[in-house]
Amino acid sequence: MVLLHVTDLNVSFDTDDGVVKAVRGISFDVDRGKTLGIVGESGSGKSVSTQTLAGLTRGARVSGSAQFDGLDLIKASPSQRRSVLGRKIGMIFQDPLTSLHPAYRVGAQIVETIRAHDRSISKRAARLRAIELLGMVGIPFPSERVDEFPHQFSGGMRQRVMIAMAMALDPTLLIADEPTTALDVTVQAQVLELMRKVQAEFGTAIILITHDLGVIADVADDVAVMYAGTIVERAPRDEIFYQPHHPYTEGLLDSMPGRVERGQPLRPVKGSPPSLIDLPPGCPFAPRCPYRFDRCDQEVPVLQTVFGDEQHQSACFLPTEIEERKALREQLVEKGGIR
Amino acid sequence: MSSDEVLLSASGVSKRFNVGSRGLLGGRLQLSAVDNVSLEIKKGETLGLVGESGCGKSSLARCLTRLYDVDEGTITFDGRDITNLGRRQMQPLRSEMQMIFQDPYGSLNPRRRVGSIIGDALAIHGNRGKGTRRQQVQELMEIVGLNPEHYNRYPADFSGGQRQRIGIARALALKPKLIVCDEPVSALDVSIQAQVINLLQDLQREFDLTYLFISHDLSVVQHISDRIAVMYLGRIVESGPVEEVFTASSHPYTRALLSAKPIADPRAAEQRDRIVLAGDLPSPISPPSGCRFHPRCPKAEQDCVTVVPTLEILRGAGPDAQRVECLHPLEADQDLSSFTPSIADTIIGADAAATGSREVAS
Amino acid sequence: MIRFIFVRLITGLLVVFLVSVATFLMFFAAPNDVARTMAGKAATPETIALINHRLGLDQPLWHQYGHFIWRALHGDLGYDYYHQRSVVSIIKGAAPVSLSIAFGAAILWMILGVGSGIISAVRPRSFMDRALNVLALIFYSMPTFVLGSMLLFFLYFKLTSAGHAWFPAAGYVPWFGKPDPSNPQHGFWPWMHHLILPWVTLALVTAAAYTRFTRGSMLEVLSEDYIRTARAKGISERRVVFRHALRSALTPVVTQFGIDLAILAGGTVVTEQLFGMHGLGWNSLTAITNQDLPVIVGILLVVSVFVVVANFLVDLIYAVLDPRVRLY
Amino acid sequence: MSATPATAPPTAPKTTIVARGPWALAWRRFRKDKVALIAAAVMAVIILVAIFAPLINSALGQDPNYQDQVNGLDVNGLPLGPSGAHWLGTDALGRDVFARLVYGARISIGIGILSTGIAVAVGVVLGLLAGYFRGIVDVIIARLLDVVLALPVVLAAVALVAVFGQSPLVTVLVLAFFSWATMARIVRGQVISLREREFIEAARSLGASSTRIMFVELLPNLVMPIIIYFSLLVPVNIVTNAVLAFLGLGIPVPTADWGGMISDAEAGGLYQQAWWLVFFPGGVLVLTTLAFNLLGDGIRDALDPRIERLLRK
Amino acid sequence: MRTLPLAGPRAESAQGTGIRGVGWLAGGVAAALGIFFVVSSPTLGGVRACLVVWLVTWCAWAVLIRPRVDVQDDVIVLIGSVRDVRIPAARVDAVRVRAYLELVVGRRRYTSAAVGFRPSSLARGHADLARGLVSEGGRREVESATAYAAEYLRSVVAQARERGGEAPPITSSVAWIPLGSLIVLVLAAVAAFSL
Repeated sequence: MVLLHVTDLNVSFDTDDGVVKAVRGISFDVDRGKTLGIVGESGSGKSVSTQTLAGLTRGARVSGSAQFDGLDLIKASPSQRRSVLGRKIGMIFQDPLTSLHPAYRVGAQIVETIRAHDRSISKRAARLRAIELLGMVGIPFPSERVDEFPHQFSGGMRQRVMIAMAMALDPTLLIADEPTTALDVTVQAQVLELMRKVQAEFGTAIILITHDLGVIADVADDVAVMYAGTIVERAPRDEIFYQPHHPYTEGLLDSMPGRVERGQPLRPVKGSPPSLIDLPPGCPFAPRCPYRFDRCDQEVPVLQTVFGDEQHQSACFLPTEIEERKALREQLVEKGGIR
Repeated sequence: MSSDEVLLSASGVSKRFNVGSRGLLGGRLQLSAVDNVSLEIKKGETLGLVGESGCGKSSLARCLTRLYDVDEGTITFDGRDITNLGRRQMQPLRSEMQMIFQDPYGSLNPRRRVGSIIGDALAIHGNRGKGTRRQQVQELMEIVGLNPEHYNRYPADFSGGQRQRIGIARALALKPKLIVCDEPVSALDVSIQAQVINLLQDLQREFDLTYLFISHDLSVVQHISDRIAVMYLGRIVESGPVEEVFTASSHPYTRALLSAKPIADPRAAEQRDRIVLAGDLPSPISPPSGCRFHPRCPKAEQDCVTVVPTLEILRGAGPDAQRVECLHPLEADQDLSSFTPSIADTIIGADAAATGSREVAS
Repeated sequence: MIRFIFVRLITGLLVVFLVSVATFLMFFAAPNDVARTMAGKAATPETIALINHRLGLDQPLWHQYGHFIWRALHGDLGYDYYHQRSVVSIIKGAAPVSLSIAFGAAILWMILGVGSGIISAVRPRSFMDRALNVLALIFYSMPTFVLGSMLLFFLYFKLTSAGHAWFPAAGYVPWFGKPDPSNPQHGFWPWMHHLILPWVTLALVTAAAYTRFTRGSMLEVLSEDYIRTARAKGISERRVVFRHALRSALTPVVTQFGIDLAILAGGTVVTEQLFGMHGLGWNSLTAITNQDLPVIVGILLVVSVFVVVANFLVDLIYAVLDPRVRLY
Repeated sequence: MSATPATAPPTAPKTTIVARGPWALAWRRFRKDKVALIAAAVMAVIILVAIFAPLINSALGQDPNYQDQVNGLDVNGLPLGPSGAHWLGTDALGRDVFARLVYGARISIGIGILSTGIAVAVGVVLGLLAGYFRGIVDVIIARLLDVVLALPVVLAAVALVAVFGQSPLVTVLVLAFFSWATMARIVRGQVISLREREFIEAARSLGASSTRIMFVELLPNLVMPIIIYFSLLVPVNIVTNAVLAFLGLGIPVPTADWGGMISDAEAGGLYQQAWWLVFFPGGVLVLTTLAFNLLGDGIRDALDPRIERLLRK
Repeated sequence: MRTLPLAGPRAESAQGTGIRGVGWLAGGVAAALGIFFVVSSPTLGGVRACLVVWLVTWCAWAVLIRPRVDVQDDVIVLIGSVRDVRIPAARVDAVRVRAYLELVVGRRRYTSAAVGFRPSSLARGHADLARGLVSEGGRREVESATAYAAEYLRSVVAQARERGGEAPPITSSVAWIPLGSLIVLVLAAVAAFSL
């Protein structure tokens, strides 16, 4: 069951140096109760696309459509979008230290979310609901800590408060924009485990945006890999890690330190991401792609089904049969082309 | 690859930062950033220093290079005791130990040209190499993979990866013996990270460099280091060759750290036993008594609360021995998640016995 | 709570003590010859000595300061040199003038300044934002005495000569207290009527600074992460701006307001001079030019008390504005 | 390992944006700001007039201090309105208003720029020392700043002028006395934040001395705030100078000064008959201050486009 | 055996240099003025003036400089103007710092004005620096010594409770030095003015 259906989303900004095309026509679906991991490096447009869905990007030119529960988020009026945000869609952000209002008590901020959408709930009832939520996300002694200020919580605890606030009205979709990047490894594990527990208990669909492939492997069901403003590959988690089709996904996995014995040098993706103002013709990854051939420079590749599995799509002209693709991979490794 | 000759050794190094007034608590308020740390770095080796934020690894690095004054302990570099050298005596040594920094945008002066930034060391210590300063700088830019024609550009025109290369070129200018890399790749994307790590390894081979590599990313440290030291709240809790520490870690914190690290391999991630540590890093202003890890340690016992453990040799000898600072170190095959703490006041314990102590934390 | 107030009270008193010592030293001990200026050009040494003796300037310094403090504690700040009027009476006469100018203008400039600051921050680069910005810059560049002269010229002179005297000339009309025989008018409306022009003059110039100040502070806060979180919670934009952004943006504005109010309450020299209102500013100007020491010291003491009280009020406003600041 | 150079250096991507230093970027943004350009033009004209004041006056045959009682005043001794002979009319003593304005420009702007110059120099040095060395130096300077900034500027200026007498030098020093504190506080704030940045620590690790760090690393980063606040402090000093003149404590009487001209016009309500005696000096004063302020804003937006960044976020 | 951090050499006051600075300045000026009065005219009047001014010095010292908080082996000592209160750490239920320090013991609250945030710094969120926000290397520590003081007191209380054992009762004693000096000053002043 598809909860969110995004088709051809485009987002661009006017700057002094020209028009920055941050998102160039991406389409993806999010199923109910499932987690879609969006992975990409900085400047790939992963944050901009989800924040545009929630109408949080200012001064941008947006086109395309995003069907969510019968409402097109892109074309929705501000009041329509506001009725959905916080109630049906919960959001948590990267830096827990600055995402909570410093001058309001934690409980009051959760009560505000509840009463913003449902005036009928009394302040007392909303406060009890807030205490219940804080307990659910694992904050010790919630009935006392509900009246404390954000600065009395540590980084990990604040992220739990953000999750409690996002889950206040039992949304069907939770958008998490790099939720664990600012946290330490041990605290990161706690937050990821909490998100898994929340999904299991409430069946909330999650869009998880991160640059860390480890987090994707940990939590995501489906994965979308973004590069230079477009989705270059989309597939269930295991296929992305064990049978990648697009050279960029393959390059990302190769460059991970864990993939090579200690003495050997790593296998990086050479060059650096293109500028989003004047993109090279053809495939944006062509300049850095080890399999590059002439068609890559002329035509812009489009997402197409590969390996015979319509769940697995890739925007690349390389052969779509598994054996041929694997053969090309072997040649590349022998030639040491990846060096 | 690394000879057995020790380039830098520190014994019992401590660093405290003063906080608060003499009128406040009798001037006794202190932040113990580094507490009684001893380690050795062999010539040509890469020692990895890993730990979460706030564990004191950056402070230790700045103590070893004498950017900070040291409160206790001694540091010897290349056979000389540099613990209490004044700024003048340290000057010649500065060219022999250099630092590379984390933030590509913060470590380069935005208002100066790249060429003059890289040439700083030559300007300060006098140009000892052949050719004019400009030629040497352009040669350095070539070595680290930058286009020499960009000599007169400003840092704003370069990407994150290129800026780190400028930082490396600056550190390389006087061919130092030791380079301390403070989280050099943490701010970079994975694909660019790999390029910089390869560059660092090639430079190490070519110029016979010794690295102290600091990071909170275990997989990067595992790849690049020969030996590794794990820090928690200002102390080294475990150290030793990378193979032994990663496969047979014996300190509960190292074991938990290894298990918490997300691996980009779904099947492997599912098989390993997940140990999720409860609680947060305690504030360094007043570290817990006894073993500093006892409030979060799954196998904490009564003596952990009172006795302060010291770094003891577990296996092997000399610099390459595996050392651990724990009264009840784990055996290789023991599974940490099977333990439950036997003392009441650990955070895990505190949940069960909902004593009033929580109120204290308000 | 009493403990906090007690400590602040003592601190305030000590500050006023320091100011009294500083002003006393600066004027009495400083080498200037009041007697000579008073005695005029053709003064003989004898007359100067007589004046010094009568004013007690020949006493040992401690004696002068001892008496000064002793009498000040009894509400007597000495007498001005030229007309023998008691300093306290001068201040009693002048303070209400300065206070009414300052507080009236304060209300006006806070409404104008903070209001326009918010409007132009909420809709950046809109027409309203540009218009308010230009207006703010013009008034910011307008010295009070130029604006005052223009207002007086057009609103007073031209209008009255054209037949309808909407605005009075100058002079201060007391609101209450015993009517001054030489000045028949008193009561609320005449008081306000005479104060409109000085209020507008002072308020426009200061409001301009507050518009730019509030706009900058609001823009800063509106770009914070927690504002984005508020919007992601589905709260109305109006509520995001007024309950979330404004609360954080007002903190620096309140600090500045406390300082400005205290200094202005101590006398706005230019405005009082222009509109012929003998407030603390006007009196301190004449006192300084004639080196009338007791008056200067008296006024400076009163101003320092205003500043201490203003700082204390600002702290209370913090406590009201921001729940984190609990004084109890 | 072979001694070949490091990995074949991947070709550095050709940066599509042409290479530009921060100054070139700032000039490009400044050129697009039309309002700031107009302000710069107006200011340039005014400064030129101030410099060549004697030339202009002699060319027009007017002397700012020549009291032409005969045809400078009308039949019953009142000043003349603007006319062919006197473009902007004459003042109570029959002197030509236009000539006095032209000459007054030299005084007002001269004092404004000179006092700001002194203030900026002192402020930057003290701010740099306080911010960099912290400790006792910082505590003393910081407390000094608090005191100076808490003083009521006009009253204290009046007191200082009354004590030290009226002369252009005293006025400049008094104006500098108050504006150096503003500059020092801003520079100190910048230095305290810059000092924590990593490129300063890198300089220390290279063995750079304190003086080198202050002048090679910190000063280039301070040039921007110095320029911005110089152009914002000049108008403040011009106005304060005019206020002193207005209160009769500015430059001694005969020399022409805008503030003095307005104060003369105020005397005895003369301005009610001779409106031009207030209107022109006041107008020119406001125009100059506005030009400086607009220019200051323009420079700040060009050099530090934080506002743009905030708006776009 | 509790690792008590060693005393540090350099320090700044918890309430920032504002309040305490005024105390030192006013106290110093008043004391000097008193001596100056006596020296410049050793008459009865001079002595009287000096005694009055020294009362101001005493006030500045007793209210702003003397009060502080000290920790002596698990006992928190609130040193006040004229009274010292010794509270065994184990008895403390809550440590709260707002405009001043508050130790909650059961229903009673013991306060000390020596440790506290100024309202302006509270509004700017300096209280954030205590928990979880400490930057490594202690670079930001100077900004909020008060936040650290609170954190340190909390840990002293936590470790005291951890050791358990019977906690001695709370005692409060009169501090004779300040009170004594006040009485002497007042008596001398009364004597001087009555002669």
